[in-house]
Amino acid sequence: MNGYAPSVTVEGREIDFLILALTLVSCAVLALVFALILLYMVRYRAESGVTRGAPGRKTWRFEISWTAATLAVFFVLFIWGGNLYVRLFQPPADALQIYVVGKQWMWKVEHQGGQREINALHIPINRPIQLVMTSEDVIHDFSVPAFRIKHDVLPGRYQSLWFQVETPGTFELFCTQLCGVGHYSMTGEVVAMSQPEFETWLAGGAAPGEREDMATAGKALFAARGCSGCHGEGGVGGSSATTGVSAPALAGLFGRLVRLQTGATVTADERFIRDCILTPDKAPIAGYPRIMPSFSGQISEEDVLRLIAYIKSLRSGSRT
Amino acid sequence: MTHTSAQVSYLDDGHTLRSWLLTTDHKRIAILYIVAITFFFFAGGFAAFLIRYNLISPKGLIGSAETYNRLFSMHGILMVWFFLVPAVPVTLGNFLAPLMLGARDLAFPRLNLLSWYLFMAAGVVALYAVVGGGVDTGWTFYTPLTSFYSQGHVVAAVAAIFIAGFSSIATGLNFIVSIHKLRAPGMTWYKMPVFLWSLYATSVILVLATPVLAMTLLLLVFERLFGIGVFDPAIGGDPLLFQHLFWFYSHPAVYVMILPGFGVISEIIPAFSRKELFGYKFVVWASIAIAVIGFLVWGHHMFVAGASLYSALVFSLLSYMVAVPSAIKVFNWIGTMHNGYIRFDAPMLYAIGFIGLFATGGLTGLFLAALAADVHLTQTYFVVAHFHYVMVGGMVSAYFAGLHFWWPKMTGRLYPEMWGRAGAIIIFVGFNLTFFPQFLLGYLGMPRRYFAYPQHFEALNLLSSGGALILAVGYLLPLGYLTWSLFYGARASANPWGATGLEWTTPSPPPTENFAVTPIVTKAPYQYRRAEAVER
Amino acid sequence: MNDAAAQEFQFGSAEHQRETAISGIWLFLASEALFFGPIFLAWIFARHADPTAFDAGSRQTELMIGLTNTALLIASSFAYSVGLGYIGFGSRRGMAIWLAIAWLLGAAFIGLKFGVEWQMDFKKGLFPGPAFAIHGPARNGAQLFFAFYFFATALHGLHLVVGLGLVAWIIFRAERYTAERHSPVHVVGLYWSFIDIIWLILFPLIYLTGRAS
Amino acid sequence: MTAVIVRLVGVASLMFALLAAELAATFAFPGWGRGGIAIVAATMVGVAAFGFMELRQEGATVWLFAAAAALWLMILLGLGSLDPLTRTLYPTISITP
Repeated sequence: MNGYAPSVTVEGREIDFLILALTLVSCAVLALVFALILLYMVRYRAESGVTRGAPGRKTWRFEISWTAATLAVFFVLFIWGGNLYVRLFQPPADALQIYVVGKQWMWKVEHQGGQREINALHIPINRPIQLVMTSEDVIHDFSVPAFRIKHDVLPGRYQSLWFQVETPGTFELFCTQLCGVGHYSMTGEVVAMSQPEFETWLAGGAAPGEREDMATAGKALFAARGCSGCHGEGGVGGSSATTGVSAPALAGLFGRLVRLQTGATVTADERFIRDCILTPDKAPIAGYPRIMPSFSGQISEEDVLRLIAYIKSLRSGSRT
Repeated sequence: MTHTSAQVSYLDDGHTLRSWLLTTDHKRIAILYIVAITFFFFAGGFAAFLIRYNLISPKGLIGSAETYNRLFSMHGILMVWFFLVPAVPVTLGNFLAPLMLGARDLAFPRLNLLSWYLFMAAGVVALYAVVGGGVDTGWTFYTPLTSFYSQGHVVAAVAAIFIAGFSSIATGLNFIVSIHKLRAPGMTWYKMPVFLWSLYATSVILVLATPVLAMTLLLLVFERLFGIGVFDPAIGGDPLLFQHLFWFYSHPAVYVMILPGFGVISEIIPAFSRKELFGYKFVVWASIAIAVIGFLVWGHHMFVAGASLYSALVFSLLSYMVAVPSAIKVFNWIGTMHNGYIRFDAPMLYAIGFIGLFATGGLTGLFLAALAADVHLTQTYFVVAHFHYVMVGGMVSAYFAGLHFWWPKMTGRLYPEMWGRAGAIIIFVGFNLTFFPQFLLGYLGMPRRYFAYPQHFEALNLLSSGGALILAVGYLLPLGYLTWSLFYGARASANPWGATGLEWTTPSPPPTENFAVTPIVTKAPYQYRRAEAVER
Repeated sequence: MNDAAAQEFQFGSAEHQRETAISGIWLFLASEALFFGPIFLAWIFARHADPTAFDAGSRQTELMIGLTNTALLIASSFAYSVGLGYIGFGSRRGMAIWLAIAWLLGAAFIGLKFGVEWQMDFKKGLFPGPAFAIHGPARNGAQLFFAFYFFATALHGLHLVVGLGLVAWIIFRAERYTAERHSPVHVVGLYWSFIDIIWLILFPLIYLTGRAS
Repeated sequence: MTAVIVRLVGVASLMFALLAAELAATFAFPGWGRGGIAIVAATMVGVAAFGFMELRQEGATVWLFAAAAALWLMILLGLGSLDPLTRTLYPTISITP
C-alpha cells in the first residue's frame, strides 16, 4: 500500500471535491494575505521613501465588503458540506446490513448468514452496505479513510454507517476514537470483492449445516429467553386467549410505524427494537399493558443483534 | 494618601522571598506567573518532544503504548490548562491591565494573589498525577473510558484542572470588574487599547465557561468514585452529555487561548507601523463577537459522535459565523500595515508570523466546519495540525511577541535584538516544518493518538519530527537570551519603542504605585505621529 | 475589608469600593449560575432518555421534607434581608438577631436534608448501584434520577454550608458594620439569596415534575 | 425600617403564594402540568432576584452581569438540549413501507 488511497466510493469522491474546493479557497485567501504582507513589508518599510498619503479615516466600506464577501463564501460552503453530510448518513433502503460490535481492542463483525470475522470486513462491491454498530465498553470509531467516512461507535446505542464501494481491493480500517492502551492496535481491513467472489467467501469456512445464520440463532434465543411465551411462537403476538397476556405481534413489525402510548409514532428500526428489549418502559406501545420485563444487563450485544435479525426475518401475512 | 514613596521600582520594593510570595502587587504576581508558566511550557514541550521522537518509527520508539498515551495526555493537560489558557491573561494581562487602565492595581489584589496560589496548588496536584504515573485518557477525558475503564490517576488530574479552573475564574472576574470600575478619568470604552478589550472578551469566557467544565469534571469524578452517574450508558445515561458539556467549555476555551493573542498583535502592529489601528471599532467588536458566538459552536466537535443531524447542521452554520470576526481582524491588521513606516524588530516579526500562521490555522478550521469534509478529516492528524497552527503558531507566537514587546517595561532591560529576530525566524520555520506535514497525514487518514502506525505514513512523520527539533531550538533560544538580558541587558528607557499607551508613560520598570499622578486620558489609542517616523 | 483606612488604595472613594465589591459578587454569582448549568442539562438529558422511569424514581422522594425545606429557605432569605435592612438603619443588634434567625433556618435545612431525608433514602435503598431497591423496567431510569438527585442535593448542600460559615462570620464581626459601611453584609446576603434561587429550581426538578401530569 | 419590613413581608408572602401555586399546578390542576410548574418556578426566581437581592436598585454593570448569566444559561440549556430532543427524529434506517 502506498500513502495515498484514492476514494473508492461516489460520496468519497464528492468529499474529495469539497476538500479540493476548500483548499482552493484557502490557498486564494492565504496567497492574498501573504502577498499583501510581503508587499507592505517591502514597500512600507521605514527606510522606504515611497509617499504614503494621508491615513485613510473611512474604514467601514472595506469592513462591510470583506465581511459580506466572507459570509457569502461561508454560506455556500455550509450548504455544500451540509447537503453532502445528510446524504452520507441516510442509508438507502436496499442496503445489505452487516453488524459490527466494537470492544477493547477489536472489531467483531457478523454477517446475516452468521459468518463472523474479527478485525476484518468482507463486502461486495457495487452494492450499498449498511453497518449497524455498537460497542461493548467504551466509545470507538469505525473509520475507513479510503471511503472518506467514519462514525463513532457508542455503548448502549446503535450507530449506522453506509457506503457503496466501486473498486475491489483491501482498505485500511482504523479506530479513531481514543479507547485505551490498545487504541493504536484496533485496526483491521475492509476487503471489497465482486459479488460472485463475495458469495464464495460467504460460503467458505464452516459448512452451512454447522453455521447458524443470525436469524436462526435469534430464533433459538427467542424461545430460550421466553420471548415466545408472550409474543407467541413465530412472534405472531399474544392475547389473553392464546398466550395469556396481551403482547404485540413481532412478525412484520420491522420498518413499520408504531404508535406509542404518548401518542407519538416511531419507525420500528433496530434502535427501537433494541430499546424495547432492554428498556421496555422507555417507549410503551399504545394498546398494550406495560408488563414486558427489561433484559438490560442480561443479554449480550451480539445476542440482541441476533434477536433483531430474527424479528426482521419474520415476514407477517396478516398486516395488522 | 499615605503613599509618598511612589517612585520606587516595583522590583526594588522589597527583596525578600516573603515580599514576593505575599505580594498583592499585580506586577509582581505577573512575574510569579511567568516563572510558573515557563516551567509548565517546557514540561509540556518535553512531552511533545518525546511524542515526536516516538513517531519517528512506525513501530514506536519509546517501547510502550501505555507510556505514549500518558505522554500525550500529559502534554495536552499541561499545555491547555497550565500554559495556553492562562498564558497571556495572567502574565502580560496581569502586568499591563492596570497600567493600561491608568489604575494602581486590579480591583481585587488579594483575589489576584489567591488566584496564583490556586494555580500553583493545581500545578502541584497535576505534577503529582504525572509523577504518580499519569493518565491515559487524553486531555478530553471522554466517558465511559475515563469514568470506568482508565487505569491512570484520573481523579488527581481532574482535581488539578478543577482547581486551576477556579484560578481562571478569579482572574477573569478581576479583569472584568477592573475594566468596568477602574478606568482612568477620560478613558471611555472606545479609548481603551484593544489589548484591554480582548482581555475583557477573554474574561467573559473564563467566568462563564470555566464553571461548566468544573461541574462536568465533578460529575465525572462522582461517576468514577461511586461507579454510577449521569454519563453511564449502562443505566441509560448519555456519554454524549459529557462531550456536550466538555466542549461547551473547551471550545470557548480555544478563544481564551487566542483572543489575548489578538490583543497583543493589535498593539504591536500599529506600534511598528507607526500608524493608527485600521478599523478600531471593528477589531473591538470582533473580539466581543468571538467571545459570544464562540459559545454557540461547540457541537462541531461532535459531527461524527452520534449527535443528531439537526444539531450538526445548526452547529456547522454557527461555526462559520464565528470565523467571520477572525477574518475581519486579519484584514484589519494588514490594513494597518498599509501606508505605514514598518520596522522589523523581534515583536513585529513574531506578529507577522502570527498573522500568517493564524490565517492558515483559521482557514483549515473551515474544512472542519464543513460537515462532510469534517467526516473524513476529524480525529486525524489534520485536526492536530489545525489546532497547533492556531494554538502554537498563533498563540505562542503572540505570547512571545508580547513578551518581547513589553520585556523592557517589565524588567527595565533590553533584550538582544539580533537574537530576538533569529529566534522569531527559527520558530516560524521549525513550526511549519513540524505541523504542515500533519495536514497531509490527516488527509491521508492517519488517526490521532496512535502509538504505532502503518509504514506508509513514515516519511511525513519523519519530516514532522525533524521540524520539531528545529522548533525546540527556537523555543530554547529566548529562554537563554531573555534570562541573559535580565543581568546584562542594556537599561531600557520609559518608552523604547516610541509606542502609545499609558503603560509607556511610567518608568521602566514601573514603580509600585504605577502612576505618581493618576493620568487623565484625552486621546484615542494609537495616535502615532507620522513625522516621528521619518526622523528614525 | 479593612475599616481603618477610608478605602483601599486602588479606589477613588469608599462608595467606589462598595460599588466594585457589589459588581464583583454579582459577576461571581453569574459564574455560579453557569456552575449549576450542567446539572440542569443533565436533568434534561437523563429525563429525556426514559421519562417514565425517571419520573417513577422522582416519586420515591420525600415531598413533605422537600416542601418544608423550600419554605425554610424562603424564610431564611427573608430573615437575612430584614437583617440587612436593620444595618442600613445602623442597628447592629437588629442585624445580628435576624441574621441568626436566617442562620438557624439554613441549618434546619441542612439537618432535614442530610440528617433525615438522605437517611430515609438510604434506608429505602435508593442510592444507585447493585443494591438499588427499585426493580423492574423502571430500574435504570430511576437510578439515573437518583444519581442526579444525590449529586445535585449534595452540591447545593455544600454551597449552603459555605453560606452558613459566611453568615456566622458576619454575625461575629457585627460590631464592625455601620449604616454607611457594611458591604460584606450585602455581599454575603446576595450569595445567601442565590443559594435560595438554586433550590427554587432544584425543588420542582426533583419533587414536582415527576408527580405532575 | 417599618417600610423595609413591610416590603419584605410582601415579598415573602408572594413567594409562599407562588409555592402554593406550584403545588397546585402539580396536584390540583392536572391541566397545568409541567409547563405550569416551569412558569411558577421561573417567577419565583424572578421574585427572589428582585425582591430579596434587590436587582432593581443596582447599576448597569450589575444588570449586565445578571443578564449575561441568564443568556449563557439559555445557550447551554437550549443548544445543549437540541441534540437529545431531535436525535430520534432521524431513524437509523429509512424504510419505504
